[in-house]
Amino acid sequence: MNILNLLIIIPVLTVIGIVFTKDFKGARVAAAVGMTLQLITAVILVISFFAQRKAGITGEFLFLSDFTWFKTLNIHYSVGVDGIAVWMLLLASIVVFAGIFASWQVEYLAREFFISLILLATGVFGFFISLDLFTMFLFYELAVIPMYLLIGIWGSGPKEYSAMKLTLMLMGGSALLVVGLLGLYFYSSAAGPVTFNLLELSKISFPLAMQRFFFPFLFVGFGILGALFPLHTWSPDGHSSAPTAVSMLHAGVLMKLGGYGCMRVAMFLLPEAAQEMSWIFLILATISIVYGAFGAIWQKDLKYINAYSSVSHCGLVLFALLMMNRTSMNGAVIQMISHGLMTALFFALIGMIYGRTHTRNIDQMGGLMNVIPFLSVAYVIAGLASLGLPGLSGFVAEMTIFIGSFQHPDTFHRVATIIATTSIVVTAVYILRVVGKLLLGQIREKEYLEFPDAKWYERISVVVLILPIAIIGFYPSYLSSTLLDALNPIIERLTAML
Amino acid sequence: MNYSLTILILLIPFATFLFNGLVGMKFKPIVSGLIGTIGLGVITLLAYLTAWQYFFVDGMVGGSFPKVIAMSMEWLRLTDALRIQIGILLDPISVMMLVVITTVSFMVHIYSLGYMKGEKGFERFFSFLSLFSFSMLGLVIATNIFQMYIFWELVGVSSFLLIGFYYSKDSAVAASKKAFIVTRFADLGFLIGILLLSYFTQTFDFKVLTGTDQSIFAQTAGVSFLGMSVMTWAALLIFMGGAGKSAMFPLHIWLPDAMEGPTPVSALIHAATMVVAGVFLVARMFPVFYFQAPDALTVISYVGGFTSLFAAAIACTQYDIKRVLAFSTLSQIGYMMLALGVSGYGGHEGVGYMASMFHLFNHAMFKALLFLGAGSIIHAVHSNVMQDMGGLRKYLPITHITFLIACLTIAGVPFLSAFFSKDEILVAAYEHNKLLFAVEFLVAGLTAFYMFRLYFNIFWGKETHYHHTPHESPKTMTIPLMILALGSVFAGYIPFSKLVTSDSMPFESHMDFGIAIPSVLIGLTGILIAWILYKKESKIPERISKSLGGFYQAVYHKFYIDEVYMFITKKIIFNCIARPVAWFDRHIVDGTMNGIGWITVTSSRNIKGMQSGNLPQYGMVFVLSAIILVLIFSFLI
Amino acid sequence: MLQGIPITHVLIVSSFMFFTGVCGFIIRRNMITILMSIELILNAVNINLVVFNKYLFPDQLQGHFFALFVVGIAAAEASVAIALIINIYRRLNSISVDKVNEMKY
Amino acid sequence: MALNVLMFYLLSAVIVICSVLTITTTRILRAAFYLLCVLVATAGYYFMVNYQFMAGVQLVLYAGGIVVLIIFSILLTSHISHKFAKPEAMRLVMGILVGLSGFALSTIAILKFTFTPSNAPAMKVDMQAIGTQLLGTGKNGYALPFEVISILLLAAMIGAIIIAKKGK
Repeated sequence: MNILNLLIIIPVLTVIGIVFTKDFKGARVAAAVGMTLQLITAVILVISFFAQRKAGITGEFLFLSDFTWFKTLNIHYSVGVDGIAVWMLLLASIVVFAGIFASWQVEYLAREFFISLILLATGVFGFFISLDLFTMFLFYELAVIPMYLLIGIWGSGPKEYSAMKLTLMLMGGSALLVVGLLGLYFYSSAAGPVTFNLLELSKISFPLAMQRFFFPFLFVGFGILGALFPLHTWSPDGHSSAPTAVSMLHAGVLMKLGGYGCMRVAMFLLPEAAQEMSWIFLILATISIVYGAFGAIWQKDLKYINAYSSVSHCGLVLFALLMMNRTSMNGAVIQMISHGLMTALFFALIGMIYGRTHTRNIDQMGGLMNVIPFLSVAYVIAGLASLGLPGLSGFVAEMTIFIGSFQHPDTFHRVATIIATTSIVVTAVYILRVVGKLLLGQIREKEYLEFPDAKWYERISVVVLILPIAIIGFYPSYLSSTLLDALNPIIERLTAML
Repeated sequence: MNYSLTILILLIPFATFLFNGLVGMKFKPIVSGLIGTIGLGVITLLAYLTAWQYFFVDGMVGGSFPKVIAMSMEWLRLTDALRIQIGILLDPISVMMLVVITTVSFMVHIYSLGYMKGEKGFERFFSFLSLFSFSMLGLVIATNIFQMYIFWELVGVSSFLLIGFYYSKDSAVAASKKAFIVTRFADLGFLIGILLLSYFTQTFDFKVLTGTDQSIFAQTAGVSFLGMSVMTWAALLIFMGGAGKSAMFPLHIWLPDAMEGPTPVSALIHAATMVVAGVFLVARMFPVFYFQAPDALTVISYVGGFTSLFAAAIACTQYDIKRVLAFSTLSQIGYMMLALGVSGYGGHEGVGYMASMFHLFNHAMFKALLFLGAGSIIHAVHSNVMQDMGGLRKYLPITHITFLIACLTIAGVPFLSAFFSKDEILVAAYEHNKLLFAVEFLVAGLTAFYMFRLYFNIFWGKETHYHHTPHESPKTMTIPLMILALGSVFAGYIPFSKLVTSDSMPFESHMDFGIAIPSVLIGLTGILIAWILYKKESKIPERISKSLGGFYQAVYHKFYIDEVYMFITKKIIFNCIARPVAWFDRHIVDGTMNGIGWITVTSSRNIKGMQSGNLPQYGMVFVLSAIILVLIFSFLI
Repeated sequence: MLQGIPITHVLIVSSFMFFTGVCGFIIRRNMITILMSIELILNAVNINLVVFNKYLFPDQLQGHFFALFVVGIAAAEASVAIALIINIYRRLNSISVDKVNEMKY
Repeated sequence: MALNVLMFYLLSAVIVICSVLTITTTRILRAAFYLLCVLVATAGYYFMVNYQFMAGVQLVLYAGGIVVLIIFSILLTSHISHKFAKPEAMRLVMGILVGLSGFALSTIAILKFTFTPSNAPAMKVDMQAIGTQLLGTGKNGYALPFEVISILLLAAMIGAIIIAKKGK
């Protein structure tokens, strides 16, 4: 039995299990058990993957398995992982695990909530393990649709509007993607039967005119998910309305699908066009970085601040990918992982704080450090990770990106890098502004004194997210070196024409 | 002989940080305090042993002190050439800094046991102190510029945490925020400098960068930007980082506000150790500056000179004793920067470099002593404004004596430590640039004046009526004062020119009495003026300040630099950038998206009128369309 | 009828009837009148079926049977339609189609 | 002019006039009456083509059944004296336009097409032939549609009863 199939089967079984539970308590226990198993499976996957690597198995993708499910169109259920995907899977399982515990107190339609949440997770896992682009796309859609329900039903604020906006914009991205994927599919006939298989597609060198035409579709299609300026506006509204676990999963993992897809599909399969057109998207990504950071300064809603910060950080991912050298792309992947963890942590904490204060407006809060020290300290840690403090993961990612990008021989790219570095100051400004207003200073309301500090499930959720942030921050070289190996094929293909 | 134990210098404070931070609250507060203090005691011992071994046991190799890599491990591989190492580099300045940091930090730890007693968050305080010690030690023993940057950031954050220690106080929160953001802004320059440097040289390593092989800079030849060579840019940007940490003009604004932190923190971080990180950085990179970017050195010397004059002037007008000391710190760091700026390389040419390090060493001792003394005073009278004090010499005898020693030292009274180092600095300045020499000469007088203004106002002057009779601080506080006082007196007799020099080769330095005597005289003049004005209560100071009018006001308000910054950040950055960006995002970008949605909705709303539910209408449309289709198909095609 | 009567004449009459029915369907608002218009339309179709059968395929009976079935269906349709009309009348006290637009959009 | 030709034009005239009157009269009961005339005239057509059974069905089911049903429903839902409001001008114009243009179009089509009457010997249409074919299962057998129609009628009957049933 291929361990990758387990990653799909466990969530599906969990969903079935939840259907048979009686009330919200049963549902959350079932979800927690399922996702714990999922986390364990993911850890085992990572360990066995690198054990195989160490044993000298050098295939680009391991744990391959293949099964045709639509013969006429040559669509397969084809799975396999490389050194990037295993880490993304681990990230996803950590975030989902933490997300379940962060939404421990959902009581309204809890079963349906957990079912949707886990379906969403299934889509994410399926996306990362798929090698067949059609199946990958299918899983991607599977992730988007529960999102609509989750925000629309369990959200807060203008939830219908936000859910609609988010879903429509992501669907718009999907529409572009379909065009791009079909382009790949039909042009693959140059080398045998038409196929969606990533590995086979990667052996084909597509004609340049075709690449030029389809690259923007694919890149923008995934870029919308990765919050590429100016198509990022779903992010603030969507995140602020979404329930905690959904924000976590969405910002933490789903936005990474965008960056991952840009790299794995758009740039990997259409390398010449990527080289040729990178400058346009590089400008947009640079704007995202600075613009997102400045946008965050002025916001008052905690989730808005974090959403804009995500725009900035995810812009950094795309920025680094477009620099197209090993170091910067390595940094991009580390940034995906790091941002996934810390933004999930942020949203988890915001959800927990919101659950106590019932407001997210930072002007109305203050002095929370005195009453809920655990959550506040965790918030400070998340903030420090976000502004790139050494010893936490954000620093590793940012520095790898900046140094990698600055190695680019072209002056334009280096100037863009310098512009991007300014974000570290702006980030510091908005993070400290939030920390100062929210946690420090005097307590605003008397009732705040009554707040209980973190419950056990909240602690689990927070600790599970902080640990990897600190581990990456302290000991990045293992992650970094495995990623460097895994990036080789992509880099080779990208630079083959130069 | 190896230095494998030096690794403990990093590990112990980190361990105590984790212990106090994670489980410290489970024990009695004093446990955390003792653990932190003992840990620091151990590494102080280690630092002294290392220094002893480095300077006196292993000694020189081939006529100069070698750069010893005691330990090095790869932390992160960025490219094949650029790898971030975490390691321990021992050379004269890093060993000297080890001694300075551990000494002051140890004293501050002991002092804090008494000063912070009973404060909420005692264990947090000690855990932050450990974090700071860890970061600062990591900074000085960095083997490469990137490791330095890593610890540089950590130092910044521990400073932020410690300034904001009283987090319920809004002013403390604001000050910590300001400190962090200003230094962060400076660090941006540092980072870009590192990027430039590493791009052209393909190395982070200090040993390579400051080594004799200049071929690594071959790439930079002829590359220039806006009329300055790329190395000048890199050097200036790196100096910008240093200027931020060392609070050089115009990035000095955070330091006076940073006095919101607990006084031991001010002593440790904002007087003795962290703020000299910038000086240390320039010293560390000195060969790069000297050979590749001499223009940058000139800039450094002028910035240092200006800051020292500027800060000394402000110090004369302030009433908050900690702020006076803060401005005095600025002024003294300006001295050190200037000394580096005017220094040459090698032998007697490098006297400025040597003097700067020498002054750094002495300054750490006497400024820590001043701050701790101030802490002791504040502890006694629960205020840090000069007007609330007076005649304290009777109540606080030990504090009085040690404070007086520190004041005398900083004023440059002969045979106390600062006399020697200041003299060297003046010599270096005199040889290099007469204008800067004149400035420094003036500043020497101002320094003596404002220090004794402080001294007389606190310990002499009119007897203020106190609510509680002030009493001398406990032993945990006075013992560090006494030890530091000894340091202030005798540190000057360390033969620095034999140990810490620009090219690690010893040279003979000697007193230049032509400069020493006038500088002592101007110092004494300053003291004398302060004596006349402040020994007894008098109206003269008030009249003088009145007669100076607008100028006095400008100085008192620190030349309105803070206001300018507030204007820039609040008005320009917040209102003119962030706000429009937020608006733009919500209304233009998002508006476009919503507009697309609106168009869809509106058009569908208009179309839905056709779906009227009116059967005859449907029938009509159906038949009409059928007729039209028949027409088209049978007659047109 | 066969002698002397061209098929076109019959067809013209039936198509006139058909379009009269369509016209009535469009201009009338009373549901019963609309139902009557539909009967006209069906009847016109029936005439066509029968006439085509008789003129063009006299050896078969397909048109005849189709006409027969159409009558059957018309009867069924009429009965259901009238039931609906009566029900609507009960609820809305009107049988004007303009009033019956609850289900639009 | 042969009598049957005269008869045909007479019936045609009745159909044309009465169908127009059906949709133009303002009194609904009169409309039903005119409809009845149209249907009876149609039955006359069927007699003329020697399809007596068809004609009988037309008279019984259409003229007898449906029109009576319609008259019942008229009596149930309207007053005898009720007059229709004049249709809106726009609708009137559009209706007439559609009707006329459709009629013109189909007339043109009818006139342009050359029908070739079959010379095959006419089939004898007696009750036996109809019955055999209606219930036959082989070629020319209509048993299946017959059964389907019967089910449809049954369903319509039940449906009509349920729909028209008062309340619950």
